[in-house]
Amino acid sequence: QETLRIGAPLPLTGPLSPEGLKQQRGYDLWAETVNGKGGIEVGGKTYNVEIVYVDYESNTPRAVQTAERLITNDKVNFLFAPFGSGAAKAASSVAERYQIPMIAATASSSSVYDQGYKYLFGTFTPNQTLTAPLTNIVADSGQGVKTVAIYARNDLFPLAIANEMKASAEAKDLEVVSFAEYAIGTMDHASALTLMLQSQPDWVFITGYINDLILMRRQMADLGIKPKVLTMIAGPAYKEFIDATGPLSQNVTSAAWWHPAVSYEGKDLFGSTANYVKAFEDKYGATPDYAEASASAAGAILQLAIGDAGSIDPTAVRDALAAMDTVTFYGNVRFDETGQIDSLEPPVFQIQDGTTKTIYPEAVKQGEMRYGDIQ
Amino acid sequence: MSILTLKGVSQQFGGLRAVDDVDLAVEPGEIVGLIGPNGAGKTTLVNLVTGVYKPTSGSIEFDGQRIDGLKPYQISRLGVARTYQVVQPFPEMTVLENVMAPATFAAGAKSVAEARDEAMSAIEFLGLAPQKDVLAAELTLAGRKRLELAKSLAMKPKVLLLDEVNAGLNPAEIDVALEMIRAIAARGVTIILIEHLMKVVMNLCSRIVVLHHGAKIAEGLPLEITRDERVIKAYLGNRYAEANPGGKANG
Amino acid sequence: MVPAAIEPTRYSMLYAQILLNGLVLGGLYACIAVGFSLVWGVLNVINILHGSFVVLGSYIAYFAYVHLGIHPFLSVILAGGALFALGYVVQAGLINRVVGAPVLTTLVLTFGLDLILNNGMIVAFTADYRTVQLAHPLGSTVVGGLVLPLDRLVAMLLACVLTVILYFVLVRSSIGRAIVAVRMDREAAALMGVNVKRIYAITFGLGALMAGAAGSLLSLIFPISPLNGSEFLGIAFIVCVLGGLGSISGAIVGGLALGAIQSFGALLIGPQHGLTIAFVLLIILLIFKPTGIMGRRGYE
Amino acid sequence: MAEPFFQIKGLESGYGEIRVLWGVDLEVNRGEIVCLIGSNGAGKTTLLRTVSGLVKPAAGSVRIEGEELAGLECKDILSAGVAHVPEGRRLFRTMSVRDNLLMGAYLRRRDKSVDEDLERVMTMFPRLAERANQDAATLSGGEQQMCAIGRSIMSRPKLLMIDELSLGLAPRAVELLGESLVEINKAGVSILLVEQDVMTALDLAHRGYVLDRGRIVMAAPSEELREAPAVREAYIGAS
Amino acid sequence: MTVRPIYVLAALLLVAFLPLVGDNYVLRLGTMFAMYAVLAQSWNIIGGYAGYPSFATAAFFGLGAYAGAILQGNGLPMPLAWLAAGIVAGLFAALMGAAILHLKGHYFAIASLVLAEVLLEVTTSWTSLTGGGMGLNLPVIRMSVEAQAQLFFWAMLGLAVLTFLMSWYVSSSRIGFALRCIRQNEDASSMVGVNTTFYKVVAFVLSALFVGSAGALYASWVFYIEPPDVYSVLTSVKPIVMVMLGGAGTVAGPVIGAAAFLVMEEVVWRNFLSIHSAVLGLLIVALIFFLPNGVLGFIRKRKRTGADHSKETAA
Ligand SMILES: Nc1ncnc2c1ncn2[C@@H]1O[C@H](COP(=O)(O)OP(=O)(O)OP(=O)(O)O)[C@@H](O)[C@H]1O
Ligand SMILES: Nc1ncnc2c1ncn2[C@@H]1O[C@H](COP(=O)(O)OP(=O)(O)OP(=O)(O)O)[C@@H](O)[C@H]1O
Ligand SMILES: [Mg+2]
Ligand SMILES: [Mg+2]
Repeated sequence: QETLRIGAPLPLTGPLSPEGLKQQRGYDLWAETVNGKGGIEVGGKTYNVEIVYVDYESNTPRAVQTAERLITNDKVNFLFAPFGSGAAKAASSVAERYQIPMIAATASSSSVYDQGYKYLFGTFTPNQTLTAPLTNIVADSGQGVKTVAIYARNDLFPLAIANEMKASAEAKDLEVVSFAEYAIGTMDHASALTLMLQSQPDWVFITGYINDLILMRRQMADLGIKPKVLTMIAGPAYKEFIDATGPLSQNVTSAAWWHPAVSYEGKDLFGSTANYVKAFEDKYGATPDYAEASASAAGAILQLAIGDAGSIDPTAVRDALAAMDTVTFYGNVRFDETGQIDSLEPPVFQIQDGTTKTIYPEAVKQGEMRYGDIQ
Repeated sequence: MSILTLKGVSQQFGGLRAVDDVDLAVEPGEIVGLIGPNGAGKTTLVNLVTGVYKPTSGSIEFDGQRIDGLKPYQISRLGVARTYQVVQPFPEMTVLENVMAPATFAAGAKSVAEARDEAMSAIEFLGLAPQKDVLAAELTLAGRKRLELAKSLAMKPKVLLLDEVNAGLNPAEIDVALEMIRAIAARGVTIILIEHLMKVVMNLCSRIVVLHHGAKIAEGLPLEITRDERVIKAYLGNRYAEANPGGKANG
Repeated sequence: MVPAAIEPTRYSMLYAQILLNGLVLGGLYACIAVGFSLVWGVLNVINILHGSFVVLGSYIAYFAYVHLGIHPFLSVILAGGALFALGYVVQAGLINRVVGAPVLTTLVLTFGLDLILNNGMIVAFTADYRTVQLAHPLGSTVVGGLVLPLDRLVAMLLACVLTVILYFVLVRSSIGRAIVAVRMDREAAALMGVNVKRIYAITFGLGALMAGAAGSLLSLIFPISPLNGSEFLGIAFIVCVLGGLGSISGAIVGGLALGAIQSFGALLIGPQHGLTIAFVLLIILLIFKPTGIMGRRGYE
Repeated sequence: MAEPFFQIKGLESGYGEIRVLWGVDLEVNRGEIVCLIGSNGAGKTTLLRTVSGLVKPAAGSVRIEGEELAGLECKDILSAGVAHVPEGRRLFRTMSVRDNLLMGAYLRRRDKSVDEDLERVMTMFPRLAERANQDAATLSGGEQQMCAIGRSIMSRPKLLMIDELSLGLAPRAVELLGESLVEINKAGVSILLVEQDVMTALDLAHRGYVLDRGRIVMAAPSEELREAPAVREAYIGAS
Repeated sequence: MTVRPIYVLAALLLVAFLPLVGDNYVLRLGTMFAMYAVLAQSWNIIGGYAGYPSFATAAFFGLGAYAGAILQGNGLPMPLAWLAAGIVAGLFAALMGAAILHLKGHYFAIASLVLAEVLLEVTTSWTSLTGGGMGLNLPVIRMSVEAQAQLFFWAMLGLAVLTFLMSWYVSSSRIGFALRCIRQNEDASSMVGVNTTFYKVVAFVLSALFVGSAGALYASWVFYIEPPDVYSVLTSVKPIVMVMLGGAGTVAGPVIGAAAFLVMEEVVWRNFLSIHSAVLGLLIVALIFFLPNGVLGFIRKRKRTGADHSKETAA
């Protein structure tokens, strides 16, 4: 029995480490499940999966260096990309040079994929797919939401989402009454929020990392900011957000690429979404979020591609990925010509009475969008 | 013409007037004594002349050129050297290197070899040659005071301000030091000498200036000074006056 | 950045609110910084561990609340005591061996120790953000048009009280005098019968105590994670320099000043520039008054 | 014969590898003022620093009233009754004069007796009373020396060791300090004085020792030392 | 005995043959080593010789990286962009140095630390020029993987050698002498005729030039830079640790320290997945206790400090 080695540079320490650990959980679950089922059979051989983790300390160039080391030194067969769009983009050049397929589980910016690279694939749809559906719902609701205030962390992903939100809002004739950024490491948002309050927005849209969002949610309550719609992106998809904000999480809306409430019958090793969620809960005692699911999905997709290719030859697997059109627990999987997935419909959801309810797309809808009642 | 002229020089530290409207003219080749109680402003005066402080008011001329407001390194290059009351060697350098510094920077030696020669001659002149490779930090207090003197000599100064270079020496050692200072003066260096040891001041100085609370309270020949009532009251004390009724110059 | 829509009468209200925000934040900053300043001033040690100490204090408060139901305001005692002990041991066992060394040596040492402590916390507690979710938060109230976030306000007041207590300990008690004496001349202090190493350990312990106390107050406000350590350290640095090194009143003034600067900076130039403005002001201040707002010469 | 009040025997000491003191023997009797003279670098300061515990001795014993002090910590030596006024005064610069004096009583419990002693020092040095609340750094040199001496008296020593009493002091200040020392001595404190100004030292002291390159080379009553030709030549010089 | 600078130079030049024996990963490590050597040696000028605890390395590095990246993005050939970046960093150091070098000790340390923070904020906010928080991509080089690895390796190594020659020259020149005087007693230095401001600014500029170029080279090497990465405070702290490891104020120490640090960092990082920073911390703590004066200090300890000192550094 042989070993299939997959390199995974992760930010296990440093500011991104919570994200890195999530990804690790997702990959681990996949690898254990594969090995528990006897490994991957291909071309008459059975491979056990080994994921070679390396910590790149939340430092992008270190991620690039790490990717190179994994290829040349650890002789990995495939790569999972480092966290986020920036690092994935930076590391993609290494994969491309060495012609090793790399799957990015957490990179959404189109700019990552439009470099003309052939060996990079990603499981997140572009950013506007997160903002447009929600904007449509809100604008068409007849609840008199006319003005939006946007507040974003000055960082690659949050800023990109914020810009998409601005575009989506303007496309639906909503007025963006304020658009502010905050620096990474800001420990107080009182002034920015006080200022935001001056423009009396109907809809407050905030993007950032979970700790920023928790802090801000509390400060909004302190300052009595109660818009009709409050959207926060990235945080509320995590269970920690609800735990940390308690009643303040009421009616916060968000969107993500995946949600445990969706249900797909997949052809991958996990099968249905429900199966996956159960496997995850059994192993970790917690509900998976989109980042964890996307990591597991990256593994599952790679496995399917190896099966399609009938070999572990990098080029053959790349071609299989490019040609893939299938369903997994994570959703429909098809990559466009740049390598980014284009078959997902990211769900929109709202936290209602301490649990998340999907409100879009129709197929997986669990509840109606509520307005007001923000504490 | 005077080589160093202070006109109405004052220095204010917050509410304290450490030097108060002092006039002073020093002639070339003179040894002028500067005495006064602790805290009278003597060291501050040295700091003013050497550019550590810029006087609050007044002017300082050296060799016909205004020097108040210049930087210490500029003044030292013009030929004004000083020793520190609290000695300030470069602790991790040897004695030789310590003395090479002024030879290189203030006296502007052209090469390392030249600086070394200059430094050695100053070191030998002061009898420090046996210790030339000892780290300054390892010297005794007296050794460091002598090093201080060697450093100032290596600057080839025209005017030398000596701030208590003899403090901490015993009377016999002082006798040796006196000879040394005389020899320096004999090279044509003008000296301003600050000292609490009357033996030194009385033996060396042709003229004495007394500061008290920053102001000049007396100026004159050693003999006149020791008889001055105000000086006795503020500085010398009765015991000194009684022990030296004629103002005889020894301790 | 100020929206044109605001009518003039509301400006003063807005400014007052911003000032209040800044001061509340500033009080907490002061509490973070004061222990750092003390250690720096007395031991001449730039304690890189300080940020992690604050975080550790937060964790103690967090676990005390989650498992024992102790309100973070009360955990100040618990966290302070625990951190005092930790600080005392670290100083007595490790830093004292090199305390006379140049500042870079001790800095590198505490940097190394911080790597250990911070990594240890990540392993023990994970880097996930945790928050103390009070069963009965005080919420906020409106007084004369000003929004007062009560939990923050009380935390800030407690922080100030602690700082003032520390001030009186230093000024009035004989241990305090010994600390000041050691700072000025350790050998002379030894000649007075002061056990210098013990005073060092106590001082470091007090610095850690203040960090722990600040940490437990902050646990109510900021999400807790080992990753915050460096932010807290950065704040301690700036506050110290703004206010003047080694002086407690300096830490208070510096903290309040930083809070206000950041607050108004966010208002006038935009939230993302709040820190930049603080930094630029800091450099300008350093250039023109190197000893900080309250600093005295000869104190370092 | 009864053991002397304070006795140093065979004391060896130095810095790292460098040996400075070579078997020093020295005694101070109760109520005596003893001076120690010697040229620069002879090891006088090292001797005092070793006695007070700042430098650890390599060999030998130091006893006060029979109690062994060699190798103890500074604070224990101080509690045994030996106080040291270091070279250069070493006041706590930004502490007030009063706090400096109180530091001297650091090891004592803060009670009425401390306040009384504070009173006593202030009476002995009225200048200090005038400046009680001023920072020590702002004192003149003579006042600083008074403060340093007063500070060590606050520990109620049995033996007071003073290094370089007159260093950098104006003649009048030296005169005043000398008078105070005699007064302190009369109050029952023995004194070991290191002083470069040999005449002043011998005027004040009952007995003297001469230290040369780390060894005691002479010990005699002051009058004898003053007249001894070796001393005159090496330490008093031509006058 | 002391490690003679000439041996270190020889060793550095020997490293140039690395491409003959190693794969790309080894080359990458070699490039890292050269970069660390540049940073450590540069810091040593201001921190080791002049004794000013500078935390400005990250500022120079980041500024160089962005200057190089932007210039390259605007079509400047790569080597010219590297050169220009060094000059930009040097100019910045001259300006800032004149303003903050009158600060002493801790205050200087803070001011220099703040420089990087300010640049970080400015770079992040100036989105139109720098891409802000989104980072900046560099033009792709049309060259084989191997050729690229070798190119950057040799370029960085060349820079390290240049830095070494600069440091060597400084140590034996008036500048080095003046800086050592300043370190030991700044007031006394100005009293013996040293124009302290001038020499300090010179030292600051020298400690910036090569770091700026290294930053630009680094940017070209990794293709993508973002503000928190190039202005990371670790970039300022690591060179200090390296110099302390090797021996401050010497010519050879920083190079030895850089090599030792890289080995330590790499070994620890490879062998301890989630606790590598703790292990690195342990190593650092152990080093402080067992090698307080760095490797060179340890070697030198047997001989009498003074004599060696004068031999290696006397002007
Ligand atoms: N930088 C300063 N800031 C404030 N006060 C100062 C400063 N330097 C000196 N002083 C004060 O100015 C006065 C004069 O001090 P200075 O050192 O000139 O006295 P001095 O005559 O040299 O005394 P001594 O004989 O003891 O050396 C003193 O009261 C001193 O405390
Ligand atoms: N910290 C030290 N490290 C190494 N050697 C020292 C140290 N302090 C003093 N010495 C050496 O010890 C010897 C005795 O010095 P000490 O200070 O005891 O002499 P002293 O008699 O007090 O002289 P002075 O009259 O100059 O004060 C000298 O040779 C000196 O160089
Ligand atoms: Mg003086
Ligand atoms: Mg002595």
